[in-house]
Amino acid sequence: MSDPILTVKGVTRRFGDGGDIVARALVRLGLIRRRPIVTAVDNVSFTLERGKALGIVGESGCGKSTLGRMIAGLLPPSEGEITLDLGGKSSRALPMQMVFQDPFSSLNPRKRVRELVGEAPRVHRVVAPSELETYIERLMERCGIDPSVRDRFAHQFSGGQRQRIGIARALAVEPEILVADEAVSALDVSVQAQIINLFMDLRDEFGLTYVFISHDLGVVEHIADTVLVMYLGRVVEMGPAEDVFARPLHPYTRALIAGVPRLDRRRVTYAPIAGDIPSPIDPPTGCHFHPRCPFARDVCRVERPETREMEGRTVACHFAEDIATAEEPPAWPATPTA
Amino acid sequence: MTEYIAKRLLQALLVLAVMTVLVFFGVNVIGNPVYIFASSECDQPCLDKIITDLGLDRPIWEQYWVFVGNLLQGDLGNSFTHGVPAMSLIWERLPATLELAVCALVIALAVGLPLGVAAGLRPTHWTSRIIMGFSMLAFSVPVFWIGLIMIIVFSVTLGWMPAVGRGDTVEILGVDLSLFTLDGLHHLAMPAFTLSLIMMAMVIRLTRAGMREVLFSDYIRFARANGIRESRILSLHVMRNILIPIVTVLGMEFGGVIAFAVVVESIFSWPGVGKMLIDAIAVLDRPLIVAYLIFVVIMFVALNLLTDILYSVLDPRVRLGGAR
Amino acid sequence: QDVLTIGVRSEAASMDPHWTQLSGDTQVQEHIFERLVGLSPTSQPIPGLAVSWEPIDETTWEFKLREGVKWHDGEDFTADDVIFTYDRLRAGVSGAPASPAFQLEKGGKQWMKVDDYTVHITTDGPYPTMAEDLAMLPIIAEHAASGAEPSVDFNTGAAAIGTGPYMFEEYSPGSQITVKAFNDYWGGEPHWDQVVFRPVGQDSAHLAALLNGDVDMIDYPPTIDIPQIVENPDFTVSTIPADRLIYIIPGNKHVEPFITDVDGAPMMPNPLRDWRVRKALSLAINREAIRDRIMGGASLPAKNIVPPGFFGYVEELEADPYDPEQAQALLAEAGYGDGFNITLHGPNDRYINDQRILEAVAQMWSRVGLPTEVDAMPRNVFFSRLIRGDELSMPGFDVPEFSIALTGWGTVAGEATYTVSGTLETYNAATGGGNGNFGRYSNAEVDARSVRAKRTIDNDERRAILEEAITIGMEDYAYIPIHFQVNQWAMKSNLEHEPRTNERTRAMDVRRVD
Amino acid sequence: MSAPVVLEVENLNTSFLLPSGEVKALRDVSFQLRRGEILGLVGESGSGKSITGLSINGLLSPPGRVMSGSIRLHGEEITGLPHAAMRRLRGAKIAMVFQDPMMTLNPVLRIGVQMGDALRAHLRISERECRARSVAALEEVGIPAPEDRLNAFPHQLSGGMRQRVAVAIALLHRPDLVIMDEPTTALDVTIQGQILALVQKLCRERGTALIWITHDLAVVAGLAERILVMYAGRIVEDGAIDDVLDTPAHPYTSGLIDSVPSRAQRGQRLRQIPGRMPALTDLPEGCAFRPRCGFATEACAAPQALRALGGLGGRHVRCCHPLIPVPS
Amino acid sequence: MSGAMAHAAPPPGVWRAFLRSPAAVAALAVFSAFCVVAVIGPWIAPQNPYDLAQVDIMDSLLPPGSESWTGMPYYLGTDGQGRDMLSAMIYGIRISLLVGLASGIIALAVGTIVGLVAAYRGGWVDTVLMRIVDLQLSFPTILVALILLVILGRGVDKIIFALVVVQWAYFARTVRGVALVESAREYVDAARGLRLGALRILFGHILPNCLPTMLVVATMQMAAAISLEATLSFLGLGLPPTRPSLGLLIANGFDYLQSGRYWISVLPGLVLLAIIVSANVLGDRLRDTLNPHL
Ligand SMILES: Nc1ncnc2c1ncn2[C@@H]1O[C@H](COP(=O)(O)OP(=O)(O)OP(=O)(O)O)[C@@H](O)[C@H]1O
Ligand SMILES: Nc1ncnc2c1ncn2[C@@H]1O[C@H](COP(=O)(O)OP(=O)(O)OP(=O)(O)O)[C@@H](O)[C@H]1O
Ligand SMILES: [Mg+2]
Ligand SMILES: [Mg+2]
Ligand code: NI
Repeated sequence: MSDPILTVKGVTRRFGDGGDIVARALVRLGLIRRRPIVTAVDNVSFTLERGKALGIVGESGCGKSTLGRMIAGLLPPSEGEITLDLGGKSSRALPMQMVFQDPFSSLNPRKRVRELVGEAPRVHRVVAPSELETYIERLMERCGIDPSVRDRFAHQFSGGQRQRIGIARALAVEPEILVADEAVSALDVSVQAQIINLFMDLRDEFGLTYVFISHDLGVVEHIADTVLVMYLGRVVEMGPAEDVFARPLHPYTRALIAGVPRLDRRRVTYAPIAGDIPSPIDPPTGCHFHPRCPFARDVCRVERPETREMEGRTVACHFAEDIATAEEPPAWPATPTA
Repeated sequence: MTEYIAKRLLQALLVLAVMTVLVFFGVNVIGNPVYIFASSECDQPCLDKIITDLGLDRPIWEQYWVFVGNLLQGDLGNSFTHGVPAMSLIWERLPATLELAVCALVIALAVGLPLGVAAGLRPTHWTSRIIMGFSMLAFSVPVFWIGLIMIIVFSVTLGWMPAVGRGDTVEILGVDLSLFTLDGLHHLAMPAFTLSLIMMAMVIRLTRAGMREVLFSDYIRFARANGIRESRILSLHVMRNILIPIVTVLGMEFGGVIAFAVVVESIFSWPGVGKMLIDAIAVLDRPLIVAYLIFVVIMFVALNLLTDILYSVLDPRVRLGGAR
Repeated sequence: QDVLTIGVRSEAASMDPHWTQLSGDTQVQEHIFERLVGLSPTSQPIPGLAVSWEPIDETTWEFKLREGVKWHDGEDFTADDVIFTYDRLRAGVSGAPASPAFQLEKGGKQWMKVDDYTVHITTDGPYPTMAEDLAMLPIIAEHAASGAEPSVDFNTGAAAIGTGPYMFEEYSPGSQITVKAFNDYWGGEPHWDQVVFRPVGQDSAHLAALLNGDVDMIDYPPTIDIPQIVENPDFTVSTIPADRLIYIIPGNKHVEPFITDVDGAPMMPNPLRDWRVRKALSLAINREAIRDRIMGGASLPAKNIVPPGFFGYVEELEADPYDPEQAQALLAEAGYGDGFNITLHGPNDRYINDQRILEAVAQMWSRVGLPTEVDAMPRNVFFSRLIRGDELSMPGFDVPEFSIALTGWGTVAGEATYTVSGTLETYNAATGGGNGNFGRYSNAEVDARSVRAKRTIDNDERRAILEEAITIGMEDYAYIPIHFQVNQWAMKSNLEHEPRTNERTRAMDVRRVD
Repeated sequence: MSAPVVLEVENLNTSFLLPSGEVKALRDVSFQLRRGEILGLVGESGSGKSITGLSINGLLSPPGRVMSGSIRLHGEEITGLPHAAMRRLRGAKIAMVFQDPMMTLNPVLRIGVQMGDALRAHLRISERECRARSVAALEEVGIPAPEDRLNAFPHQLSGGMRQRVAVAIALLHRPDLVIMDEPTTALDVTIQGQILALVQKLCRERGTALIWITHDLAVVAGLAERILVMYAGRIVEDGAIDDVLDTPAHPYTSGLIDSVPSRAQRGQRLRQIPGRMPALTDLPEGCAFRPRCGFATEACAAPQALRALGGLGGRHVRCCHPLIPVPS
Repeated sequence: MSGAMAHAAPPPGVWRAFLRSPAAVAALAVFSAFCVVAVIGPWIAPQNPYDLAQVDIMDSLLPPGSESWTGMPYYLGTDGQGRDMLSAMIYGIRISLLVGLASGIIALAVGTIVGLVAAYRGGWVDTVLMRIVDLQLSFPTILVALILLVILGRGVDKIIFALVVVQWAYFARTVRGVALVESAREYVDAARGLRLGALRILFGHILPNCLPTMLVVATMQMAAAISLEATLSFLGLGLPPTRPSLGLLIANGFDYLQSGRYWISVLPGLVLLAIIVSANVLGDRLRDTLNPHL
């Protein structure tokens, strides 16, 4: 029954390699220090099945977007490979498309909706030129935009409508996989709901596969079949969404889920995770999370926890078993403020 | 930082190399200086002798190699006209130009900033429109025209201002400056003002645009929400932010100002490097032209570097090297 | 302290009198350095550092030097200094773009010290214009200048020791040059304690500097503003015809690129080779209009090559009248009744109102049916192209580029021999004949007389030969003279100035009249 | 019975006078705030939340203007106060924190300078005293090594730290009222938790009244005691947090709550409110929510008044057919 | 679902938006008047100032309102060569506009391509191109003009070329700056994700968004070109003296100012001013109108 469409194997992405000739010469001469290298994504592997939705969560700067962009083919990985298995339907021009976070800057302000949506199918001859107009109309209708507005500019639309245009643009080249990078973060709750519904409708209709990136756990929980939790470029936990949200194995996941405000949590006394997110330029040794982890022991400081299979998911923690069995988590070390 | 500076210098060297080639061949194309210097009675053998003396009879690329060889030994050659090392002429006349340009800069800032702030605070008021109109005029009216009109009005008709020259100078730290004598200032006023107009227009525009942007930013709103006095907000919180683009643009344009000083200097007979360049071009004094241009390139590079450094001082978010 | 401030158009570039011969340089140097032979205001030879000279045989001139002359540093002037000057020039002043050394080559001059105050100069053959030549050679001090670096040491003042009425004081390039009185001058105490030369470039600023009192006197006041200055009681103007002739050189090549027929194709044969066409061009020019409308009245319409009062001036040659009808008739007679197109070249920053004259001439020629375009350019471009412009040119076979161009010739020495030789003789790189003959005009009758003049010492005989040569050449329209410039100076009305034909502005000629 | 009233807003109307016409950003906004109370102000983007905050603070920039209504601080009218008087209130009595921590601090001034300016806006104190107080304030918001931070520029701090500094500056003069305009929207979940904890603690300890502006219902749920829902410049519902979230009376509130993804409906379509908020320039007559409302009737075209629903702390709704019974 | 339709007003006519500013309308009127004069100049000018046979030095320096000896009126007087000032100015407008527009447009095109390529490609391409720009910017205008004058000769086309050579670098620098900002926006990523070609992205997507800035710079540079041409003419490096542009008229007329013949310099000066100011107002307004957000 397994039908993987996307396989990501050991993908790593670094930014700021050695620099050009001059820089390297200067380094060699000892005149400057080597440029800091950021490992934005560190050895990430997973497979994604056709028609499923993968949710990627994590804090700012943990490499979600970088991973998403590599999957979408906008950024070459430094190491590892990303393979697509399109089965028999490989005729499609662009099997991978992306929906961007910012509905304002991701639409060219000087193009009309018709061009925004229709340019790529015209260039790639997805449809015959004569059918282009109807094709665009159909797409727009499908994404909930009145086709009569196809001659307007993006700025004449609300955020939600723009996001729909962005989605229509992505769908216009008939992709198989849609990478949505924070695609609903910039939207109001009520509009967000509309877009989430649209995503789900489209999945049912076209059998799309999603990679859904968000820092909003509620949204990911709602839409994703599998979640992948990242921390400073590494996968700390990955597994079926229900399981992960119900019983997180990694202390970070656990903290994350515990800290999420929810409608049914009233008048909470917040006792949040301690400390700031460390800098990716100079990440902590061993387990990246150890400075903020209540379970941290000496080994966490020195040894990098390998990802391992556990209860049908992967987790990267030396003490995942303990945490899984610990009924009541130990009190978070009080923040200096709490 | 080191890497950044090293790179800039390396690139500057390349620019310099290309520049010298262009100038060398370009000046050669314009004509032969001997024909300008030689008296009409100097016949063909006499001309040929001078040409040989100056080394102008050799193929141009050969002359270029000789020049490069000398350059590597730090010798830019002697001026044809003056017979003294070209570089010493430039050093001698540089203070006058720098003085002029710096004064122009100061005037541009002293007048432009307040005007720009006024225009930015009340963008639709009629005074702002007048200010913006003025800046547009200052930008587009030919500099030589303004200079000459000023001479006619202030020196000839009204007789308030000296028309030409530099006036008394005093030596300060081994440099002759007219900035510190009354007569010197008197002479400096008109050329400096003329030269400042373009920069002034730029400052006005940048300040106004900056005001529009910064005034509505969250941090100014936050400062207001904390009850900080409006005067303090304007003079520190707003001004610091506005100065950043102004400094960068002015820094980059300063080289251009020195280049524009050519026209102003020749109108007001200001004894600076610009006037020297005009004179040198008039007689095709190649060593002097080349030396001037080498100097200009170096100055441009230095200015750009300085601007970048200043930029990083004013705007703490910027780190050198990452900026570009 | 009696100070005279002079605003000059072109700045002196060097204090080394053997460096260039640009008039901007020489006029300042003349205050400091003297020559064996001086020049009167009309450029005629007068005693300078030499009190007398005469040919003692066909090939030897004897010069008696002035005794009791002191250098500015107090040393005595002797024949050794003269010989030192000769040696320096002979050896060549390294790096000098236009040293007067070529004056020595002419005639193969050899200088010899006879005693402390006598010098003999020998030549290869008879050499008539010895005095005029020596008026171009400033004498420098052996004790001060030996071993000095050319130009550099003069500009600092170390070697700028002369015998002239003023001593070097300060040279600050671009700004000003100052000289101060030398009270031991053999000619008596100078009028001024100090003289300041200020370069003031642009025309309007130039005049403005005088009007608002920045300077006491300026050279080349803008001709347009002369009437205004004359009317102003605070200022006065001094005037004298100059030695500089402004003229138009027609080209004599078989085909001239800038002379085209009505269809724009080059013409064969070149119409300018027909003297009737050249005469027509001359008759078509309204020289009075140019004088009155452009030169502010300050020009001397001419057909001569030296101004009145100069050796070689031909009384009978009068400027062509303005006669467009006759011009058209001549053109028709020569077969060019339909006209042809001309591009007239010329400088735009060299002579007084040069560009305006070009435009006016173009107008006048257009009106007689010869549509004329003007291409004026800065002198740095113009002279290179005028002298050696053609791409095909190689040393010895220089071909001027322009087909017809406006230029000027100054007879600095006050004597016509070298003007005839330079502008009328057939071009010959080897002998130096016709070095200013950019139209490549060639006429055997002129050539013969010119060569003869150069070896005739007897003044009357030489004068006769020169007048013949000039008359033949000018009646043949070897070139088309327009006018002699008129030199003008404007100054405060409490100054009196004795003007000079050779354009030099000298403090010696200015005195206060209170 | 309850704490004294700090802020009273009554029939506040704020407009933007544009050349193309008047934009009524706030219409008849009224509410009260007591000492130590935390009020959550929620609503869609453009509904007027920020304008409410700015109106209270007198920070509206032209062409915005308070047209009518009254704002009373401790019973004293502050609308129409002269500039100087208003300035003395700001920072001292009413403080405000803005959304983007990257933008609330001046990027080119050191933290110490900004804090010093804020301190000296209301106090005449020496440089040393100023520093000491700044350090204390930073310590209070849990910034490690506060001495060093005073010399830092904002960009050298993380987003969370910056927002904490902003909070510290706002609380420097122990104001009675703090308005926080979406202070955690741009922050990460864990950092948001830190700010929430901090604010919660400070308000409790000092009895500061707090208006927390957000579009995130969940945050309000965890923090506030009372909630105020805005739609198109109007308050459509207010009341105690539990009452409003559990039994919303206005269809809009209800729709908003349903739009939030929740565990219960994982993987299902969410209930969404169709359409979007109309532009303030062409509002429909009567209830502005009418075009999107599933319950709309003719009656909705009439002007709607804020109706009291009774209940603890007073509950109001602006709807002619609320979803819960109205006591007559 | 249909409730989610846009309420946005139909796109307002660019014209109507433009006409809303009285200053812009006035500027448009002035500018187009000059353009019309430039186009029909040869038919309305009383004299052909280029035909030297029609110009008479004997009529030089006549004040406005004089008559020639043939009885032809000189409404605005004559210049130092006896040219009818009115005709000379009409022809001068022609040349100045042509020079300003042509050099502005060509320099804009060249600079835009260079700037776009530099910004989009980055890396060494960027470095090399920008160093060329530096080189150009540190090269004195006068020297460039002089060299080109010698190589190319004189003429309107030559001066346009010279101005292009001098000015393209400014455009390149500006465009690069704007394009750098634009190419960091997500819509460029989106276009790349759609596998659109580099050229299409550069010219179809990035370029249109650089237009507003370019427009403003272009109007300013056009003004600068006209005034630069005047300056070059003033230095004797510009146009042939018998075919004067406005700038050349001003420069030539200057010599007559001190003797009170104001009309030769001041009248063309005022016209030049009017052209430049109206062009700038137009540019500013056009930028605002073209901005879809306003
Ligand atoms: N082009 C780049 N050059 C250098 N560093 C980069 C680049 N792009 C991303 N990074 C770095 O890589 C890390 C991961 O960035 P990424 O944008 O993937 O984070 P993210 O999880 O999407 O964060 P956010 O939630 O803020 O969008 C960050 O530390 C960032 O600074
Ligand atoms: N400068 C202005 N000019 C005209 N109208 C304005 C201006 N500022 C705000 N408005 C109007 O006021 C209304 C309310 O704006 P406000 O900023 O209070 O919304 P908000 O609820 O804070 O939204 P968000 O959640 O996006 O911050 C907006 O719909 C807008 O139309
Ligand atoms: Mg991201
Ligand atoms: Mg808001
Ligand atoms: Ni209703």
